[in-house]
Amino acid sequence: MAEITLVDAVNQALAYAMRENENVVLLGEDVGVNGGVFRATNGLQESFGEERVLDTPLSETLIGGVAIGMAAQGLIPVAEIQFMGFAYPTIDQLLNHAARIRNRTRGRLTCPMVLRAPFGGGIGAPEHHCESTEALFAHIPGLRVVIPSSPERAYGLLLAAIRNPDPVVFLEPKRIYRLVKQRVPDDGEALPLDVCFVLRPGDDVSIVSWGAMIHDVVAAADQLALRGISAEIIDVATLKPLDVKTILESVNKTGRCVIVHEAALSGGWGAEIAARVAELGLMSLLAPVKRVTGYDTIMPLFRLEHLYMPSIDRITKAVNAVMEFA
Amino acid sequence: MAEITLVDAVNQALAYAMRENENVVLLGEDVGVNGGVFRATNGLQESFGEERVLDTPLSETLIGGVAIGMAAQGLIPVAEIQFMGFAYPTIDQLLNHAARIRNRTRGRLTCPMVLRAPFGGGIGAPEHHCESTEALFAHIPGLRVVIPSSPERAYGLLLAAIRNPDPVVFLEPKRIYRLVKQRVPDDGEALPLDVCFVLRPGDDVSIVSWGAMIHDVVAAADQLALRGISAEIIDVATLKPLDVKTILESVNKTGRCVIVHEAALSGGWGAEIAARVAELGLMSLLAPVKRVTGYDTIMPLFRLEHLYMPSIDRITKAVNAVMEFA
Amino acid sequence: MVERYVRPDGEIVAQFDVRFSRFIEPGGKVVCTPLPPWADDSGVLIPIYRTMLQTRAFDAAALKLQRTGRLGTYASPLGQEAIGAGVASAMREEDLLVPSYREFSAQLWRGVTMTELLLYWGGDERGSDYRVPRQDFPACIPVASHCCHATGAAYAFKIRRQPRVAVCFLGDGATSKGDFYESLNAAGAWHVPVVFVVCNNHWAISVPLGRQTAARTLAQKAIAAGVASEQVDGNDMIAVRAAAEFAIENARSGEGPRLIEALTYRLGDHTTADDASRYRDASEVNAARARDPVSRLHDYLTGTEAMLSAADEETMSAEIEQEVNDAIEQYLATPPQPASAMFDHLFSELPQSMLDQRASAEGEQDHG
Amino acid sequence: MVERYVRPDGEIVAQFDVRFSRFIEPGGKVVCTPLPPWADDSGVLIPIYRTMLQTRAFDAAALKLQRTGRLGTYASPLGQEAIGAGVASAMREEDLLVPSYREFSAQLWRGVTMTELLLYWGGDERGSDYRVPRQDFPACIPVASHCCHATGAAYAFKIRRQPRVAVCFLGDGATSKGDFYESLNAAGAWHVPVVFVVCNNHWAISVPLGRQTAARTLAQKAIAAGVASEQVDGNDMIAVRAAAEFAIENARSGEGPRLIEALTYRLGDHTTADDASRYRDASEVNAARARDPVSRLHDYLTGTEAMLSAADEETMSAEIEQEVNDAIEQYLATPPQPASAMFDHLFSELPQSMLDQRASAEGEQDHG
Ligand SMILES: Cc1ncc(C[n+]2csc(CCOP(=O)(O)OP(=O)(O)O)c2C)c(N)n1
Ligand SMILES: Cc1ncc(C[n+]2csc(CCOP(=O)(O)OP(=O)(O)O)c2C)c(N)n1
Ligand SMILES: [Mg+2]
Ligand SMILES: [Mg+2]
Repeated sequence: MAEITLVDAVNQALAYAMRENENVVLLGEDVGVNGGVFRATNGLQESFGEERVLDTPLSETLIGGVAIGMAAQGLIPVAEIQFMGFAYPTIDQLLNHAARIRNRTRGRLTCPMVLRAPFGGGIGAPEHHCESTEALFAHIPGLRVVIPSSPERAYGLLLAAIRNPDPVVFLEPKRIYRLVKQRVPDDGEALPLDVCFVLRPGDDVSIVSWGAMIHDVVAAADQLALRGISAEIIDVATLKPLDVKTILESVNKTGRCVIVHEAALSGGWGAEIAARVAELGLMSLLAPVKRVTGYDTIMPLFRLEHLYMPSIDRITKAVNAVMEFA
Repeated sequence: MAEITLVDAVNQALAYAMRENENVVLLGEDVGVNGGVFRATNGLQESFGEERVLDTPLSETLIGGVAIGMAAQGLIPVAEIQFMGFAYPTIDQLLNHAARIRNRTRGRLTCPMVLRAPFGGGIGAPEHHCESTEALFAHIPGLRVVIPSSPERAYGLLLAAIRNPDPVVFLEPKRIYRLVKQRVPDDGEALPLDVCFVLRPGDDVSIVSWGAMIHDVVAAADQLALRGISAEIIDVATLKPLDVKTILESVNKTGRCVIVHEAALSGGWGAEIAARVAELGLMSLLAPVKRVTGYDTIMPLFRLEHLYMPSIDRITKAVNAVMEFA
Repeated sequence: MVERYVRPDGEIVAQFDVRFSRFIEPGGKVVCTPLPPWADDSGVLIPIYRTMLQTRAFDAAALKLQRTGRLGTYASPLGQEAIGAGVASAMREEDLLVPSYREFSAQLWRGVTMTELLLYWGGDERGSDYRVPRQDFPACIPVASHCCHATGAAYAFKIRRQPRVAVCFLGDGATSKGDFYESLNAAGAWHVPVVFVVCNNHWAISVPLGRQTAARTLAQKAIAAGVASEQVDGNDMIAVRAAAEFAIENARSGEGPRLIEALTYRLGDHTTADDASRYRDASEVNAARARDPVSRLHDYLTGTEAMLSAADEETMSAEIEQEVNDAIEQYLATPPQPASAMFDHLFSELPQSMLDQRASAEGEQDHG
Repeated sequence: MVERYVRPDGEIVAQFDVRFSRFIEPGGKVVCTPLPPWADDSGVLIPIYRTMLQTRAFDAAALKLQRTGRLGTYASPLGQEAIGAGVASAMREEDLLVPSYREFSAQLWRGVTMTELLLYWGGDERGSDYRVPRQDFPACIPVASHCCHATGAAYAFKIRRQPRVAVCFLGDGATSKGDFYESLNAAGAWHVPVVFVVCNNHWAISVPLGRQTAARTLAQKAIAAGVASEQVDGNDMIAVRAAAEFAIENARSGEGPRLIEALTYRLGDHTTADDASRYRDASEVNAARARDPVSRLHDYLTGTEAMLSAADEETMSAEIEQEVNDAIEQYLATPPQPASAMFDHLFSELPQSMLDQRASAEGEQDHG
């Protein structure tokens, strides 16, 4: 079995889901013959036809909205937004309709849709192409927000998202679309939603992160290990609903918590995690909960991007700070 | 001097700003002859003419977007969105343009606009009319988010927002639009943005809140006082940028912190405050930081609204819990 | 300065007409023929007329409930009853209604009960759990956002080869919204079976049509999307139904989407939270009353063809009154849902991590 | 079943034409007269032609920089140079350009420098801090979102009684977006001086126009908003400039907004991140090359009127080459901004509460 990239794993999961269930349809800008600007839907129109792999007009509100109409009719639309910076017009549809149609009709109508979008910086793309605004989606009641950190995780979580009977926002860390390769058996095995994964066990500090940053966290943990600091790494994976239990168990053990995300600090999803730890894990904390994040500034154009995004150096410094706290 | 309501104070501030600066223009749905659905712009079209008080077509994306074009030309648009549930289409314009035009042009173009919208539940309005989604706006770098809790505060903060050379989202707690009356001298005195107000000093617990909930917090504090618990009440007022200092000073003194907001728990702005306290005030905490908030559910239609919104009872219970924590 | 240059006109590369139709004028007189084949069929017309009367009776009752504090903010359909009833009567059961918040006559025709409508406007989610029609969308509050849903559902009909049509109602103000336009444009590009019905009542709360758009008609909005359209007298049920029948059957047979602009007038306040006297003249409203759709159909039915007797109408009114009273009674007798209801339909299954929130809500209600 | 009923046609209540104009066909031949008065004025035409050549030379250089890793993702204007140059040359200095990301020829005409353009596409905010024109908007990336800004700025011109016009460029794909429609509709309702120029290059990345909309022309999109519009051959600079002049001066004199659809073709890939061979035939591209706007104007200028000699053109090309080389040099020599630059223009004044964030960013850069 060949090793595949994260974006290939997305493609593989989409193909599996489409074979498995004829109700699954893909839609978005350039998802058809072009296979998506990142090639996540490569070859799928050829395999499944133009009706099931639909190029939409250039209209993001529409993409979010028609998916709801399709889903209410029992289709399972998997909609692609080309870059997260263009996904904001869908918030209206997600918040006012997708996330609540089940509730407001007492279960009569449902919305089994997935909204996929690449997010995050670090690829030298133009402005509006590099932000991490997952917190905007994760705050919305009734939505699930899922972010994979590896090919394996992408395959299993995306299958789970598609099979889930409720709306899921699935954000793909495009910086690592082609960074690592893994063997990912095309066996249709989904991963559980609603749980955080302990990626590496450790004793001294819990580092909580998701998406592309996981790779920098692992690199930081490797450096820390050389200096005798044992970091437990938690890949949040499903941001909402948040599996607080796994995080708390880890912090109870290590007594220290560092949260790492690319998104701006204030109101980032790290705030929620820190707040939960502060409420439910306070007594096990040996040091303050630290967040290593983007600044509360506009993500700069790509010449300065590397200074905005949390670096391995910033992560290790934060860990040192909590280790040395007394 | 007559006492006026919060919505009257908004009107008074708008009128003052329009007299003071001919660049100030108002726009929105029904803001003209109708004076806004809550009458916040009552009489202003009569006083200042149709060009400065502009009824827009029914298009919220447009309202957010044209304000940017106006502001880049040196006007000071104060745009009204009729209910916060209809403000989501403006997020695209606020995030991708309003909040960053100064930065991306290195100060060449600026965006001195204000986006006003009523928010919150408790008035028996239809669905989509009652949510509190301030966190969606507060997460956006480059935006200020301001919420008044009284007529006085509304007048002074709105004037400050209008005079501020950068974009401000000004959210008005409609449940208390007409709840209390105060004397509010029409003297053009603005209140500072970027600071939290200590509304009532206390020793045992810091209760941090904003908007309409402040009134329930005060009621709760009154009850607690009868039982000998002295609560310090902080009216956050400017959610972003957050004046962490004032909050930390309070928590350093009291050792306990309860945050109260109507918005859903997860990813609400209370998470950011709790995270800051957990990072910077950990060592002074005698008990976990508690949040009393709406649930992570859809705000129910109005028959059940009262069970969704934090009640005085839930607030006092949370305070009791942190007081009894050991 | 040179003499003013006049550019050559350029070649005409596309041409468009907007057409208007009306069959029955106020007073019930026929002004256009041939009438549709069902226009002398009381078996077709009386049930529609009945739905219009039901709607009017329901409206009066709802306004009274609201004024006495037993209903929330409520949007009256007064004066617009012909559009919903006419269009819905041209739909099949298996078609899909995607209504805005004022389409009571369409909803009642399709089987939504008055009790359900009262529950919804009375702040209870159960009001949108229609026993029939199970697949219809609930009333949409964020104006025009539901247009996308209609196009999306129609796309599902198309690729499943179902001979079904989605029918979406919206107002004149709603046509200013981008999602309306995006939905119409996609419907055109995808050639899906959806019909948009614009109820042009000339006001969007306080904003008159002339401030909403420079377009002379709302039918012409469809030209931008390459979608066929027409304008009808929305207070003439016969014209409405004829246009709807044409549009719906066209769509069903694969001819693509269509837009109908139905001219009408909002006789009441925008909602019970509104006071229309602040922004429009009584004279305009009075003039509009003369074009009332219910009396127009009444006059037609009781006119030359004599399809409806006074006695029949009296019986019908009595039945409707009883229906309304029963609905009110049932509505008022419906106990509120428990606090846990907030959690019951949030997801297909409540995540473990939210069990404590549900418990807290239940606890508060018990001890509250 | 009854015999198929044919509804009466209905009365025509509105009619619309879409007109197309072209003056010069490929090869430089005049196909329509009278030509605009400036069509034989080399003082007008040569500077425009020069800007088109500049744009093309800049484009070639930028593509080379990108391929060698010295520029970010970049969007080539190849084949569309006549539109920006033609329209911008009809604007006054005090008018306002609100461009999309492909309007280099318009920006160069108005004084944006090649160095600034390179800086922007090279990932440096200083590229949007134009020395001139100070008020023009920077390139807009989220498609169509800038249409609102143009309408808003035009509103400011109107209420300040400034005889200025906002000119907004967008693509064919962008016309599918709701914000385009909302902006056009409001411009019509408010009667403000804004001109929308739709560069219809027939592709939105991989999506051909026929999948974008069922509308036969994009000019007809304006009918929905009650706004006047027309279609021109966008590869014929004379036709573009004539239409732009008319629209802009109309708007300036209070006649309201107008939309111009300029037909052109994207000869290159969508951006350097795109591979157009995946979705379109080389034959289509080759056919489009024959309609190239630069050679068409060249042929016209060197034709019967002989407004441009080979020697003049050679000098011009040499100057432009020098200009491009200077710009590249200046661009490559520009050191990056310090980390603190992220904070410098976030607000007019950085809030106290963010000083620690700035310090941290500066600290990291120092020790990083
Ligand atoms: C997106 C959105 N913005 C604002 C509102 C508030 N609002 C409710 S109805 C209405 C006017 C709608 O006018 P129209 O579309 O003509 O429908 P009508 O009420 O006349 O039937 C407005 C502005 C809303 N419901 N949705
Ligand atoms: C709102 C938005 N959605 C998606 C994109 C990604 N994208 C960039 S250009 C483009 C196609 C634009 O086509 P068109 O408007 O025809 O302009 P052209 O590139 O052909 O000049 C797309 C989809 C974007 N920039 N903005
Ligand atoms: Mg209306
Ligand atoms: Mg294009």
